[in-house]
Amino acid sequence: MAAAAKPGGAPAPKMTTNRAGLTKPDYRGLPSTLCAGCGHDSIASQIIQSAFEMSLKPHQVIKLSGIGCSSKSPAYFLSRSHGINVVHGRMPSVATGAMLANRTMKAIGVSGDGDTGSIGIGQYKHFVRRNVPMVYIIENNGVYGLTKGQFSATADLGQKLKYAGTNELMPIDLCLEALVAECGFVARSFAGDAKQVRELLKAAMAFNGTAVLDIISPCVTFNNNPDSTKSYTYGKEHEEVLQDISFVQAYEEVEIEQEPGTVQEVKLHDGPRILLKKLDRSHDPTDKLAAMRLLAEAREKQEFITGLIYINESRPTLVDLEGLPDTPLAALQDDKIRSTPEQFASVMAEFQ
Amino acid sequence: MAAAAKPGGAPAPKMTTNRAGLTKPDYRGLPSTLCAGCGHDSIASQIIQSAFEMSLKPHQVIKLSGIGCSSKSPAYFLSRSHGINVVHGRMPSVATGAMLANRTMKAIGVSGDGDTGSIGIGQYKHFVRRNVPMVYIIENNGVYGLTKGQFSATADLGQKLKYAGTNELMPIDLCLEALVAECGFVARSFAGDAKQVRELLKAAMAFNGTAVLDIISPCVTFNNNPDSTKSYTYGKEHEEVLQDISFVQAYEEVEIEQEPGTVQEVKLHDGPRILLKKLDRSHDPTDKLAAMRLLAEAREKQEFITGLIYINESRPTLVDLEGLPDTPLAALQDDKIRSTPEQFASVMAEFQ
Amino acid sequence: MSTAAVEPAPRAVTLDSNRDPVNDFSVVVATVNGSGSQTANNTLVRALFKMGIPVNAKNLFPSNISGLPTWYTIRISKDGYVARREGTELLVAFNPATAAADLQSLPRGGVCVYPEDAKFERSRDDVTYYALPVKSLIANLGVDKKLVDRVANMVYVGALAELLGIEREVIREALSYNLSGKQKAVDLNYNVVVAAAEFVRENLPKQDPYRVERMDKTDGLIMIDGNTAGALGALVGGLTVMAWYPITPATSLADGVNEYAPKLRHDPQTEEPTYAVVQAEDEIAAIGMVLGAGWMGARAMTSTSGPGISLMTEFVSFGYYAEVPGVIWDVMRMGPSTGLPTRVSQGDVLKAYYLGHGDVRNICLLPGTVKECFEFGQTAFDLAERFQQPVLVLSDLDLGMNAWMSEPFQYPDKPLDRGKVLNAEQLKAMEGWGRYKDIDGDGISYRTLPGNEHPAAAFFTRGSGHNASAGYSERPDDWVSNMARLARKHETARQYVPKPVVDRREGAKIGIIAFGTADPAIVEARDRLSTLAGIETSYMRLRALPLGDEVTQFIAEHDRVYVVELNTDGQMHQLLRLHAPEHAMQLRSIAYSDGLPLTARYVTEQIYEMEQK
Amino acid sequence: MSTAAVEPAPRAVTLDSNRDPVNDFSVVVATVNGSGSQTANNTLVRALFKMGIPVNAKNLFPSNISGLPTWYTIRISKDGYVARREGTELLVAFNPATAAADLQSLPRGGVCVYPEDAKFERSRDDVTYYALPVKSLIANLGVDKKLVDRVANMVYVGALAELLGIEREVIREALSYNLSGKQKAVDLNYNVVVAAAEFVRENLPKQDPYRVERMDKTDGLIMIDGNTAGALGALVGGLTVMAWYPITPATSLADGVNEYAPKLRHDPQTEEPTYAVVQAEDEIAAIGMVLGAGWMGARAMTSTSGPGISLMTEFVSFGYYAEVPGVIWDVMRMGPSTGLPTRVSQGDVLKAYYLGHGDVRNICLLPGTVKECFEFGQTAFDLAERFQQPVLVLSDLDLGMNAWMSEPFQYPDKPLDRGKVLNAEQLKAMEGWGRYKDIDGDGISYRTLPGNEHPAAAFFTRGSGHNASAGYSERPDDWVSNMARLARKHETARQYVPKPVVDRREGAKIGIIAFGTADPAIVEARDRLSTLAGIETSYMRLRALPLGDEVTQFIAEHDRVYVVELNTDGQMHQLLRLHAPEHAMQLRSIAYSDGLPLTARYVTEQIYEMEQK
Ligand SMILES: Cc1ncc(C[n+]2csc(CCOP(=O)(O)OP(=O)(O)O)c2C)c(N)n1
Ligand SMILES: Cc1ncc(C[n+]2csc(CCOP(=O)(O)OP(=O)(O)O)c2C)c(N)n1
Ligand code: SF4
Ligand code: SF4
Ligand SMILES: [Mg+2]
Ligand SMILES: [Mg+2]
Repeated sequence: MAAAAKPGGAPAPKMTTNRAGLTKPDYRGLPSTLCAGCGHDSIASQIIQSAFEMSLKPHQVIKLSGIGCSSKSPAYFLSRSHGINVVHGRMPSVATGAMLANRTMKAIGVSGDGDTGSIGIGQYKHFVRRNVPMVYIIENNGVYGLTKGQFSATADLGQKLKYAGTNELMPIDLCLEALVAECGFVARSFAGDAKQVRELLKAAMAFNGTAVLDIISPCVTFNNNPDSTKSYTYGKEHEEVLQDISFVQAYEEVEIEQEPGTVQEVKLHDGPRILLKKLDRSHDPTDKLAAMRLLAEAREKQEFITGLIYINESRPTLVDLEGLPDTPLAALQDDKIRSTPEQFASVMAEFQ
Repeated sequence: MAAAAKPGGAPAPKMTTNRAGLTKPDYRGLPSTLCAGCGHDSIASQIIQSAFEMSLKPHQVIKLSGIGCSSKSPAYFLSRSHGINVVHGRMPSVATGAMLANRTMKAIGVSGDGDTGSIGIGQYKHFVRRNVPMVYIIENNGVYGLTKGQFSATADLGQKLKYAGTNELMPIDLCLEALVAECGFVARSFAGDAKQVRELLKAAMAFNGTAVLDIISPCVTFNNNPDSTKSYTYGKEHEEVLQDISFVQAYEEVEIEQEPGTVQEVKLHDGPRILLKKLDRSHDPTDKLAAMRLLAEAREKQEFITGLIYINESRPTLVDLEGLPDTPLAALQDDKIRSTPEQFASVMAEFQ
Repeated sequence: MSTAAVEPAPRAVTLDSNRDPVNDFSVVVATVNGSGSQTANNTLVRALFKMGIPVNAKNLFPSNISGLPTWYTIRISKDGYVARREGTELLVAFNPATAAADLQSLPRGGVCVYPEDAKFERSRDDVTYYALPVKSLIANLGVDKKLVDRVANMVYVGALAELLGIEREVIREALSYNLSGKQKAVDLNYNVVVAAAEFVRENLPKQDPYRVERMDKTDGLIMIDGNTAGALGALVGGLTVMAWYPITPATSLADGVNEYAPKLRHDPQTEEPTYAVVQAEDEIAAIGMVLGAGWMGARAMTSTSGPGISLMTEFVSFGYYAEVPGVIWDVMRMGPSTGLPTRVSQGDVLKAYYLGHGDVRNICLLPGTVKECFEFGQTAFDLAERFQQPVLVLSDLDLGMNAWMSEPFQYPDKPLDRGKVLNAEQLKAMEGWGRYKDIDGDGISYRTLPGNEHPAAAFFTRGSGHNASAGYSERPDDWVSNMARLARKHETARQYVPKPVVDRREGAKIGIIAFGTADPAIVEARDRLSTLAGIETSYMRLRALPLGDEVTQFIAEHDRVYVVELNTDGQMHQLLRLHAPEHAMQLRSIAYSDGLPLTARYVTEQIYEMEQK
Repeated sequence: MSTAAVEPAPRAVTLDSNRDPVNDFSVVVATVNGSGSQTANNTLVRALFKMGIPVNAKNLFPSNISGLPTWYTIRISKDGYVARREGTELLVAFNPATAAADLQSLPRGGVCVYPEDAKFERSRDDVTYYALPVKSLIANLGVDKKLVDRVANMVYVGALAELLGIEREVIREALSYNLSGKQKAVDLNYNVVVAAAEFVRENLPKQDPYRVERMDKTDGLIMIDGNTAGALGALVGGLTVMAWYPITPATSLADGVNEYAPKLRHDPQTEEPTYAVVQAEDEIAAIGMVLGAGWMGARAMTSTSGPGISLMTEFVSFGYYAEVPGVIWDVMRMGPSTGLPTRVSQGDVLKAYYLGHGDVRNICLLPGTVKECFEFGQTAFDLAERFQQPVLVLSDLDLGMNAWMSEPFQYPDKPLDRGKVLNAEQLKAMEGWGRYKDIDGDGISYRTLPGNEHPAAAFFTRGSGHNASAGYSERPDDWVSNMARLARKHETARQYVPKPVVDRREGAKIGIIAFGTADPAIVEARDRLSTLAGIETSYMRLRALPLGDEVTQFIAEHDRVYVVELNTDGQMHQLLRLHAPEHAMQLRSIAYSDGLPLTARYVTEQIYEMEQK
């Protein structure tokens, strides 16, 4: 697992209020009703931490999800943000509509591997293709938790479960799917690797576009046998971290005191930076073909690679493509959204 | 465009009956009601030709499609085969059920880029993942023909159409999608390249598993401007043929009279072979990573590459995975599908 | 079109009104689709319209792109009737494939105009023929090869102009209108018209009685199709997010939005759009986007048809229970499943009202005219936001895709009704707010929108398992009280939705109830029943679901009430029986659906016959 | 469970029967889910069952995986009543979070068994308490740390055994049954049972009157849940392709198929499976697979719940019009959209009958007992193949997921009805075959299957636009005649589907109509109405849609007919009013849905009160 990085990333333990004037409890949610130890809860707590560190204004955040244990998570963080729990596998379309209606919101979408990989793969692909700005978190446990342990589409080939038997189909790799759909932020992480999850979350929150985080999130009830690639034990033992990641706020001054060439810096659109300290494996996350090869090879070899796989902020988002005004559509006053009598009269004349 | 190849492929003009004792007209369909010159009709005529050359028994063939001009095609070939025209984007699931019910059928599925790439991408991905044996033909024209010219998900970035305006989203590459979903037969072709379409069709018909043929099939009514990558003119001018392909029947004896190393031979499970004569570009269609790179690079560079992109017949099909008996499930006699009174009694006892 | 193919078996009694050969007959133009006859047909219709003569045209086209038979029928009616008529007096036989059959469908004394080289048997000797030398006329004009096909249809325009007496200058203006004033194209086409007209004048003496005369019955009117009208209504009514997936016959509604939004909805100051339109990947995504935008506080809408509303079923239940506004236009087409996408029907009424699993009853609007399409463009949003639920607008192919005469639409005098939305200050002022509380007793709760900066404004939206404060709940009592509130809300909606339009005739013992494009046939049938059979009827045209008390009362007032609709199972008849069970037996169903718009003859004969029993 | 949380407001009149403390009371076990109380509860129920005492248990569990309150109620009824009872006399308070509220729900004189260290106020002084030293008992037995939690629940099993007089040997056998005979586990658990029982015997003298006594009322019966029964029925009924997507409460039907197919459906000769089961990627894919297999000639089925049937809507219309067989089990759950997946409802009845856009009416089966779940497992296929259309089986969570006593199921004596399928020879023999011709006048056509080697066997299947020979057609007359045939087919189905079960009581002026799991409450309510209020009722339990003439007749025979169902809008009441409009006003709706199974008390009181008006 990645060692804790110095710059930027570490939570400031004595800080009581952030730049939004809020304390960490302001980012909490309701008590979780998930199983004790569920990976989804670890992720939720990192969302809380990241949102706090990013000084997000809760009323400027929306939380969206589909159906599943994972999709329940949004109730367990950011109670002061509006949330919506939609139908199974269709969160992406709801998020698309929401972001069109109010481009100023920061959207956090939470889904499961069943929700996104099985029923939802179509909406997922098209959402990514449209580059709707949202942090798209997949809490990936390889099973359907809420319906009690069937294989999802990300279950490994040959995996065995007491209830579901042996999985005989190749897993869908949701990072590769995102990449192929031109996603500009593709990362994989592990719920057991809190620091990496947190730094990636912050980077994703700062990213302008769809940011996909496929986080392996063990289901302690149905899929946590050590031989399962989605278990804590397996994850801890096999996680191959690509880079040591730190997110640096725009307002932070960080000296990179590293040997040249060992840290790759990725600048985001309005100031923040992602620092990637190279580890054993060398991977350039700005190289799409390299990212594709990395994922394809990892899949063949059943390697559990985590980190920032691909980043490219240049593609226009759906908001850009629609040429939306700065004022959210949902906030336009009535007179702005009904055309003027003159405009109307001139159109009416066309039909005379 | 590829030059006609000698071995195997050329239709024998004087042959009146094939090994099934049928003549070519036995493979015809109803007169087409598509627009004169529609690419889909060229493909249909190659299906007729291929089925004839492959000596398929029409009653052992099923034709399936979704909705669209492309999906009407099955009515225009093989009238002596059962066909089904289902709802939009959902042909793959119907084909899955059909093949489970009768594993002995040869399935030919026809779909459009809208039918498969837009509404149907989810079923497409999961169908390929399950490796259901079928020739899956996408008649790809970059538009919705039947609803009169909207962009589909395969329309090129920046493409302009009188009616639909400018397309601002990246195209979905249906070959890459198939490859990522572990498809064992991935090919791209061009309706204007009759010979290549035909040879690929025959190879696909001989292949055991899902064989995806993404055939660029110009829509002469809505998307045939020479600057459209889906037009005849563009296709003819830009087609980059990977290999000169010939399909060789199991019963044919062909001497490869080529310089060594210039022809790659791919053997299929029960005898037939695909001969790939190398052209300028060298590509090994048995190398998955190479195939992925080829497609990714072609996409970046907007190259129109055709030919056999990937082939690998080793993955078990859904029929294999289900361990189905040789007799089709649909043909099992009533006594075989209702369990014996003894079996039943012993189960009933469990509940006493 | 060929009678054999499309008409129901002839009735014993025929209650057709006598036709006047002046300003009271129909023309059918038979062509193949994709042959570009649209401009020709539109020009004819517009010219008649501009001569002040009431006119209505219907396009009967196949579900393919080119090469199959298409019939375009133009009804000219001095009395202003606009329903489809069975039987047309004039045939433009420009499709050799159907000419022989089309000829059979002419009445005695009918007229057949055809290209002289068309190969079909002129089998009728009770019909007047006019043969047009289409090819030579065009050749003589030296038209560019590429354009020949496109202008060939102008030959019948010229011929009809001459035969019927349509003024040439009006035709020129109509051409100019339809070709957006492109002078070169106008000239080219007009030259063909004139050449054809001259040819007829010189070579084909008039032998039939049919002709038109100027009137003033269309003064000040507009002509527009219902889908465009709906688009305009939505744009003026505050639409900001449109998500749609192409499907005939709903596509042109989205097209209308795309076409007119730049004119109507670019902020005059900033020139920025005040809307977004997305072509979704399918209907599930489209309704998802609509609900996402509606949840966020935008006026969002989608347009679709039967297969689309089917796919939206799950999301509609969600929207109904989570109480998220959104508007769905269902431009109804023929037949379930793949169906016949180019034929009209009213087959989704029952389905739309109950769309969703579990106990769901949706508000549905039932526009009957293009003007209502326009008005309901806004009304649908007002209702969706007031009642915080998906609202369906049930239009149909005939209303949506054909052009109709109408009074011009008025810029709305009503403000938008944005419903019960609390901003931060209002929330502060309100005590004990809870998202699903029924504070006003009308079943409608107050909602807050994302972005509301009040720290207590946020809530969690989810399907059906919640208490009055939007907390997750599986408690039976929470469920029961929420359902009771939703039922109250539905009762409130009964009062709120557009009321039926009623025309009572004195002494009428029988009533008719209908909706949507059944209307023109009923208007005409009532006149016929009255004049030809002495049967007086009252008429209630429904404009929305749920139904209100006035409907029950209308039924109660009459001995028998005929419910006329374009489907097979009598779907509205069923809803009416459920609404007024005490009068169930007074209700009689006339449900007929064959893909074509309803005719007055059918309605007249049905009612006449059923009255004999 | 806590009354406050779940009961409707108490009625003015209470028509509850008097309870006997022997063999006529209820126990509720309150735990948290995921705590492994299932084995304990099943053991109690089985032991009672094996003592010959009629018993029924219902699990009320939350929609999550672990840590939330769960109530397991066991009704012991010497009279054999199996409906849910409001109020339970004995409480096993093993969930500290709800113990205080649960305690409140006990009647005067009730009993509370709890772990001695549970922190909740013993606020009631009219209740008998028994405190169990759960931890020390288990500690004394030296149970492996890992297993402690799992066996802790056996403590209340032992305590209840002792307090109520459940025979220890029977408990041991029940344990062995539930633990599939794994001796070590059986011993471990049994030791805890015995230790707890001994502790009670020695330290907690019996102070309440409740106890059980051996009977012979369950001799020869089985206990099984409806989903497993349905799975067995399907497997014996010829299922060959199952495609499903997980959803509570339908998942266990697929589980049942997966579990029993290897035992029932491996060919004894070849040992090969004669079936295929696929977990689809969603419900649209599942129904697509079913229709694909059905089109090919296989008996195919899917299981789902409300959200799933919503998603299947488009495909169901397709199947209905293309006439492709397939079976859909809709195990109904509470609420539309996301809903409350672990609560029961009958909320999809109206929706299922009309599922699909356009004019669609589906055949629906309505099993009311586990035995019918088994039988309809085959009947559904017979009907689907005979009528060549999707058939829905509407079960529900209570029937599907809870275990019920039943006569053992019989190996079917009827052959499979494969419907009108022509093989090559039969096709040859038949003259003028056309896929959609109505040769027999019953609306049902003959079909051929793919693979049929006759050169004329092939046809093209498509949605609704076809003529009698399956050729593509947009002709109005083809449409009308096809619709007329489908209507005839539906009339034929009326006669074919399972008839209602009727119990007429002499002199009864009022009738009750219900279906599915409303049944047990009605059976009991009728007895109470008769004994306690002198109201005699006749009863018709519906078993299928469409409804037949016998239903009309039953309504006609009675002054008032109460339609009892578990939904809010009275969906079956609506269908009945439409079926018998001339008797619409005789029908009264008792529609109640709060997520819990119906009680006799509710039905009794409702009818009693409504009879006073
Ligand atoms: C349309 C529909 N189908 C099925 C379900 C049942 N269902 C609820 S959650 C779930 C799977 C969730 O799996 P996943 O997304 O992996 O989430 P997890 O519980 O594993 O976190 C399913 C199938 C549903 N709610 N809606
Ligand atoms: C559920 C549903 N939505 C929409 C439609 C309308 N529709 C018919 S064909 C089509 C698109 C077809 O495009 P494509 O698959 O590319 O086929 P093409 O006509 O271009 O060959 C659409 C959207 C439909 N039939 N069903
Ligand atoms: S079942 Fe699995 S995924 Fe669901 S809450 Fe429990 S541990 Fe988490
Ligand atoms: S519209 Fe396009 S795709 Fe459709 S038939 Fe015509 S040319 Fe072919
Ligand atoms: Mg999961
Ligand atoms: Mg296309």
